[in-house]
Amino acid sequence: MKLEQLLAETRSALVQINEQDLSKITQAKDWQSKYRVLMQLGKKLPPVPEKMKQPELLVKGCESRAWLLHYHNKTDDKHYFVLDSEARIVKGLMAIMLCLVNGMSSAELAKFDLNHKFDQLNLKPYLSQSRGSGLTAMAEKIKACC
Amino acid sequence: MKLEQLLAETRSALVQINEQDLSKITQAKDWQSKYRVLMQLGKKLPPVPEKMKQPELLVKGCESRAWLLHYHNKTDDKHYFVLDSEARIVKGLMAIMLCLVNGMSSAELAKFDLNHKFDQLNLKPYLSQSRGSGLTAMAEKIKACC
Amino acid sequence: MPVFDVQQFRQQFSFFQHNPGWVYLDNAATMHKPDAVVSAISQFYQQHNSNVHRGAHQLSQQATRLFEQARTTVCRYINAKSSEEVIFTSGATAALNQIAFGLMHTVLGAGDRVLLTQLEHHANIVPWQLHCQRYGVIIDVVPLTADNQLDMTAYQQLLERKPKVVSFSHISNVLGHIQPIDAMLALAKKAGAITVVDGAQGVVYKQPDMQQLDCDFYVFSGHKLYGPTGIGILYGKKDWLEKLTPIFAGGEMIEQVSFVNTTFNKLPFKLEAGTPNIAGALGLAAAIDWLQLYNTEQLIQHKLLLLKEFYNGLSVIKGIDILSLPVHNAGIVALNVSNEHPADVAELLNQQNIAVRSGQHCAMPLFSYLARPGAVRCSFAAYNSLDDVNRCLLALEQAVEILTA
Amino acid sequence: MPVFDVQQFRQQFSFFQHNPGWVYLDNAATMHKPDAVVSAISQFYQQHNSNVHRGAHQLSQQATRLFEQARTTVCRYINAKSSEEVIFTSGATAALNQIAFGLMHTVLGAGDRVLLTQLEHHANIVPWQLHCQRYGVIIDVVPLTADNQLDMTAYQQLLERKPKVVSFSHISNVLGHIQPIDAMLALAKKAGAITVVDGAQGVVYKQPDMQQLDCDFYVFSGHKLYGPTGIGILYGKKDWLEKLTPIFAGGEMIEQVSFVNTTFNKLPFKLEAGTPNIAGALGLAAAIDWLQLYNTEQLIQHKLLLLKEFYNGLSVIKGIDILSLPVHNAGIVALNVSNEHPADVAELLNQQNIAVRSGQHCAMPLFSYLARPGAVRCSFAAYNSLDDVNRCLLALEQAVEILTA
Ligand SMILES: Cc1ncc(COP(=O)(O)O)c(C=O)c1O
Ligand SMILES: Cc1ncc(COP(=O)(O)O)c(C=O)c1O
Repeated sequence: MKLEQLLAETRSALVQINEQDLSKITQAKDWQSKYRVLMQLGKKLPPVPEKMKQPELLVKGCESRAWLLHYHNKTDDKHYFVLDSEARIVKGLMAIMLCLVNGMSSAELAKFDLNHKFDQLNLKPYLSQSRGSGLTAMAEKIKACC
Repeated sequence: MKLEQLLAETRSALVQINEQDLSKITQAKDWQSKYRVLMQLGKKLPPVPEKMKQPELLVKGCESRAWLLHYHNKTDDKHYFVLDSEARIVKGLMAIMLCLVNGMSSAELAKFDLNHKFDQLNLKPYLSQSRGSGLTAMAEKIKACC
Repeated sequence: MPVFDVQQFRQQFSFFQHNPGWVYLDNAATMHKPDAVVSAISQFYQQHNSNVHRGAHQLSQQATRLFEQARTTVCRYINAKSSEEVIFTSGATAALNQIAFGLMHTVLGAGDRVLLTQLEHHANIVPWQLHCQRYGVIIDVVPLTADNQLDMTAYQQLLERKPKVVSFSHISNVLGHIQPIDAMLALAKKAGAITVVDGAQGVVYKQPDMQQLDCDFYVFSGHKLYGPTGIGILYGKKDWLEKLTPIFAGGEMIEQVSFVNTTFNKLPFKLEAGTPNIAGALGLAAAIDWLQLYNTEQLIQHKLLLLKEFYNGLSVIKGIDILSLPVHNAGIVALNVSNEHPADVAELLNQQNIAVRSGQHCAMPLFSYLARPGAVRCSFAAYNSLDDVNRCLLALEQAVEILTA
Repeated sequence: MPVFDVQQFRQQFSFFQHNPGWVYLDNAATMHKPDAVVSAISQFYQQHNSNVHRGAHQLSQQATRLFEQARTTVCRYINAKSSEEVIFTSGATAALNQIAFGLMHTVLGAGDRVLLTQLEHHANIVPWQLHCQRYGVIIDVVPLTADNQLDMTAYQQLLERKPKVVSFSHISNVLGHIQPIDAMLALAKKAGAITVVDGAQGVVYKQPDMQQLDCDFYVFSGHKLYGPTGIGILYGKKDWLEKLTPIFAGGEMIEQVSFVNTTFNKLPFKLEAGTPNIAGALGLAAAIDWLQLYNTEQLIQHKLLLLKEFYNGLSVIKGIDILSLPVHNAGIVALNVSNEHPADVAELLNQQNIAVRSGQHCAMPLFSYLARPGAVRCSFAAYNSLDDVNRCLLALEQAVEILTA
C-alpha cells in the first residue's frame, strides 16, 4: 500500500466520521453506547501496514503504541494525516482529533486549540496529561508538523 | 609531656572533680551557675599538647574537635583516659563522663550505662543523638576501648 | 483472635471517604495512607520541624531524635542487625541505583558478571545496564518457564558462570508471584555471589526478616507500604554498605573536606548526602507502627481470600487470558481479554470507577518474552473488600461485552 | 500597599504556636512551613493519592495533573522557558550530583577544568570531586579577598584557563553574601563555560528569573523555601538537560528497555527515575503559591530591617568577631565570640531558647581559609520579628558574660 492510498482512504473515512458519527457520540445516552461508537470510529480508518510502522512514526508517550503519518501538500499548504493505534478506544479518539485537523493549513494548525474543541464535544476528560492515553502526545505530534 | 604524666594529672583532676564539683552541678540554682561550673571542670583537666593530638585520637561525630587517649593497665585490668576538646562546655561534660569511667575494669566498662548515670546527674539532655555535641560519640569511643 | 474487620481497617483511610465511588486495585503502583501517617507528617511540620544532625539547638536535636527513631523502627521491622544498616533513600529506584553504581569500580570490574531475571522491574535492570556498560560488566538473565515462573534449572546453570552479583525481585510487580527466595539466595550464596533483593513488592506482602533471609541488600519504597512518597530504604549488611561508593555526595555525609582530599563520614550518614526527607522517614515509621497494630497473618489471609474470589469470578468470564498463577501469589493478577489491547480493557474499567493499571508495568523485557503488548493488572491490598472484588468482576464482564459486541 | 505585618505572617505557621518560647534563627538550615503547605500534603494523601504517569484510571490522571501543575507552578515562579526545564529531585544536593555526574563522559573528560569557589557548600564541591577524579577532570577554586568576598580578579584569571564548567552559589550559606551573580555569569559565558548556580539560599532571598539570569543550571531545595523535605529542583536549559546522563535509571524514565539496549524517555521524565515525591512536589507548589500572596519587596525590606537591628546590637557587645558583611547580605550573619569556640556560644544560646547553628556549616574549605574552627550562624526569615532579634542579642550578651567571667 502506498501513502497516497492511505491518505485518500483516511480522508474519506474522516469525512464520514465527521458527518455521521460525531453527533452520535455527543448524543450517546450512556457511556456504553459512547464507547461502542468510539470503537467503530477506529475501525473506519484504514489500518497502517506493519512494514510502514517505522519507529520514527511512533507517538511517544502512549501506553498503547500509535503511529502518525503526515503529508504536507505544499502547493495549497494543507496538512493530511494517517494514523493507527493498537488500542481501539484510543484510535477512536485519535480519529476524532484527525477529523478536526485534517486538511488544515499551517496557520490553522498552529492556532488549533484541541482542548477547546474536545471540550465542546464533551471529550475533554480524555485529554489528560497522563502518559497513558497518549492523546496529548498525539496532538503535540500533529501540531509539530506545521 | 609523656602519656604517664597526662594520665596522672587527669586522674588527680578527676578525683577532685568527683569529690568537689559534681555536687556543685547538681545543686546549681540556675543554668548560668551550672554552666560556669561545667566550664571550670574542663579547665581542671590538663591540656593535651598539640603534637600528641593525632588524627586517630579524634572523636568522630563532634562538631568541636575532641581527642581521647587511653591506657589499659593489663596487670590489674584497669582503664585510664585523657581527653581534650576545643569547646569548653563539651570538655566539662566529657570530664564528668571520665569521672564515671576512669579506672574501671573491662567488665565494668562493658556494663557501664552512661545514659543512666547522666540521668541521675540531671545531665541526660546533653546526651542527644545529635552529631553536634559528640558526647555519645565520646561514650562509644570509651566503651570501644574494652 | 478476633476476625479481621476490613471495614474497621478501611475506615482509617480518609481517601475512601473522599472517593466513595471508586474501587482501587492499583495497589502495586502505590498504596493509600492511613490517617496515622498523614498526622505524623503534619505533626512533624507543625510541632517539631528542624533540620537533623546539624543544629546546636534542642529543636534540631529533637528532630534528629525523631529521625533516628524512625530508622530504629525500620531496623526492628525488617530485623536488621543494627540501624547503621538502614539507609534512607528517596525510594526503591534510588536504592537500586546506589547499589549498582556503588559496586562498580571497587567490587565489579571489566569481565565480571551480574545475574538478573527476565521479570525484573526496570529499576532492577537499567541501573545495572547504565553502570555496567561503562565498566565492562556483563549481564546475564534468568529465563522463565512455560508457566511464567523463574527457570530454576537455568538459574543454577547461570550461577556456574560465577556472577559477582545476583539481583532479583522478591515478588514480581506484574505477576504477583512470590519467588522461591530462600532457595535462590542459598544457591547464589553457594556460588559466592553478592545478593540483592528488590523488595518493593515483597515488603508489602509480609514483614521481611533480614537476618533470616540473610541477603546482602534489600530495598523497598515507603509509598507502597502505606507510607509517604519520596522515601525508601536501602538495607545492606554493614560490610557491603561500607564498600559502596556513594552515588551522592554533599553535606553531612562527609568527615573532612578540602579541595585536595575528602573523607566520608561513617554509616549510615556516608550514604545519605544532603538534607534527608525527614518528614518522609517519620511517615514511613508511622506506617510501620500502625501496620504492627494488626496481625500480619490475618492481613495475608484476607488478601488470599480476595484473590480466591477473584480467580473464581474470572473463571466464568469468557476470553480472559490470565498471566498470573493463583499459587504463591501475593495478591496481583495480570490478565488480558483475548485479542484486545489492555489499554482498552483498562479504560472500560476506569469508566466504571475501577482503578487498575494497564501496560507493561515497567517490565518491558517480561512482556517481550510473554509476547504480549501488556496486561491489565489488578492488585489487591488488605483494605480491599470482597465487594471491591465483585465490582471489578462485574465491570470486567461489562468490558468484555462492549469489546466483543 | 499596607505595611508588612509580621504577626499576621507568623500566625500562618503552627510551629510557632507549638513552640512559643523559641527564637528560631536557623533558617538557612531549614525553614518552617506555613499551614497551607501542610494542608496541601494532607489533602493530597487523603483525597487525591495515586501514582503518576502510570495509571489507566482517572485517579492516577488526576494525581498526574496535580503533579504537572506543580511543575508548572515552579516553572512560572522561576520564569523557566518551559516545564520540561524543571526537574523534580530529592533536593539541591541530588540536583548538583545529577549535574556533576551527568556532564562526565559526554561533556567533561580528562584534562577539562571545572571552576568552583572557596566558599561553596560541600554539595557543590564533593560531587565534582567524586566524579572528576574518575574522569581526570581538574578543579580550580576562586579564592576570597581579605573581607571574605569572592576575588573577582582571580576569577577572571581562572576563567582564562577556559573551564568547561563554572559552578558557584548564588548566596553563601555561611556568610549570607549575595554574590555578584550577573557579572560572574556574564564573564563565565564570555569564557564559554557552562554555568551552574547553587541557588539553595538564593531562591529564598528573592524570586530568581531564569531567563534574565540566563545560567545553564540552577538548583534549590524545597525545605529551605517554606516547602517540604525530600523535594528539590534542578532547572536546566533544555539543550543542557538533554546532554545529561541520568544518574538514576528506573521506571517511566525509559522509552524502551531490553537486555540489549535501552532508550530514555523525553524530558523531564528522563531525569526523574522511579516514583517521584508527589506530595513533596505539591507541597513545594503550595509554598510558592502561598508565598506569592505576599509582596517580595516587603519581605526583603523586613529582613533587611532585622539585619540592620542585629548589626546595630552586635556593635555594642564586646568581643564579637563578625565574619559576614552587612552589605549585599541576604539575612545571614556568621560570627564568633573572640577566643571562644562557636559550639560553646551556640550551646549557651540554646540554653536561652535561641536556635542557631554552629560549626562549619558544610563549608569546611571556607573555614580552613578563614582559619577559624567554625562560626555561630544566625539566619533570619521573614517570619522573624524585631523581638526575635532583640532576644538573640540579649542572649548573646549573656553568653559572652558567662564565657568571659
Ligand atoms: C518490583 C519493583 N521494583 C522497583 C520498583 C520501583 O519503586 P519506586 O518507583 O517506588 O522507586 C517498583 C515499583 O514501581 C516495583 O514494583
Ligand atoms: C548553598 C547550599 N547549597 C546546597 C545545600 C544543600 O541542600 P540540601 O541539603 O537541601 O540538599 C545547602 C543547604 O544545606 C546550601 O545552603
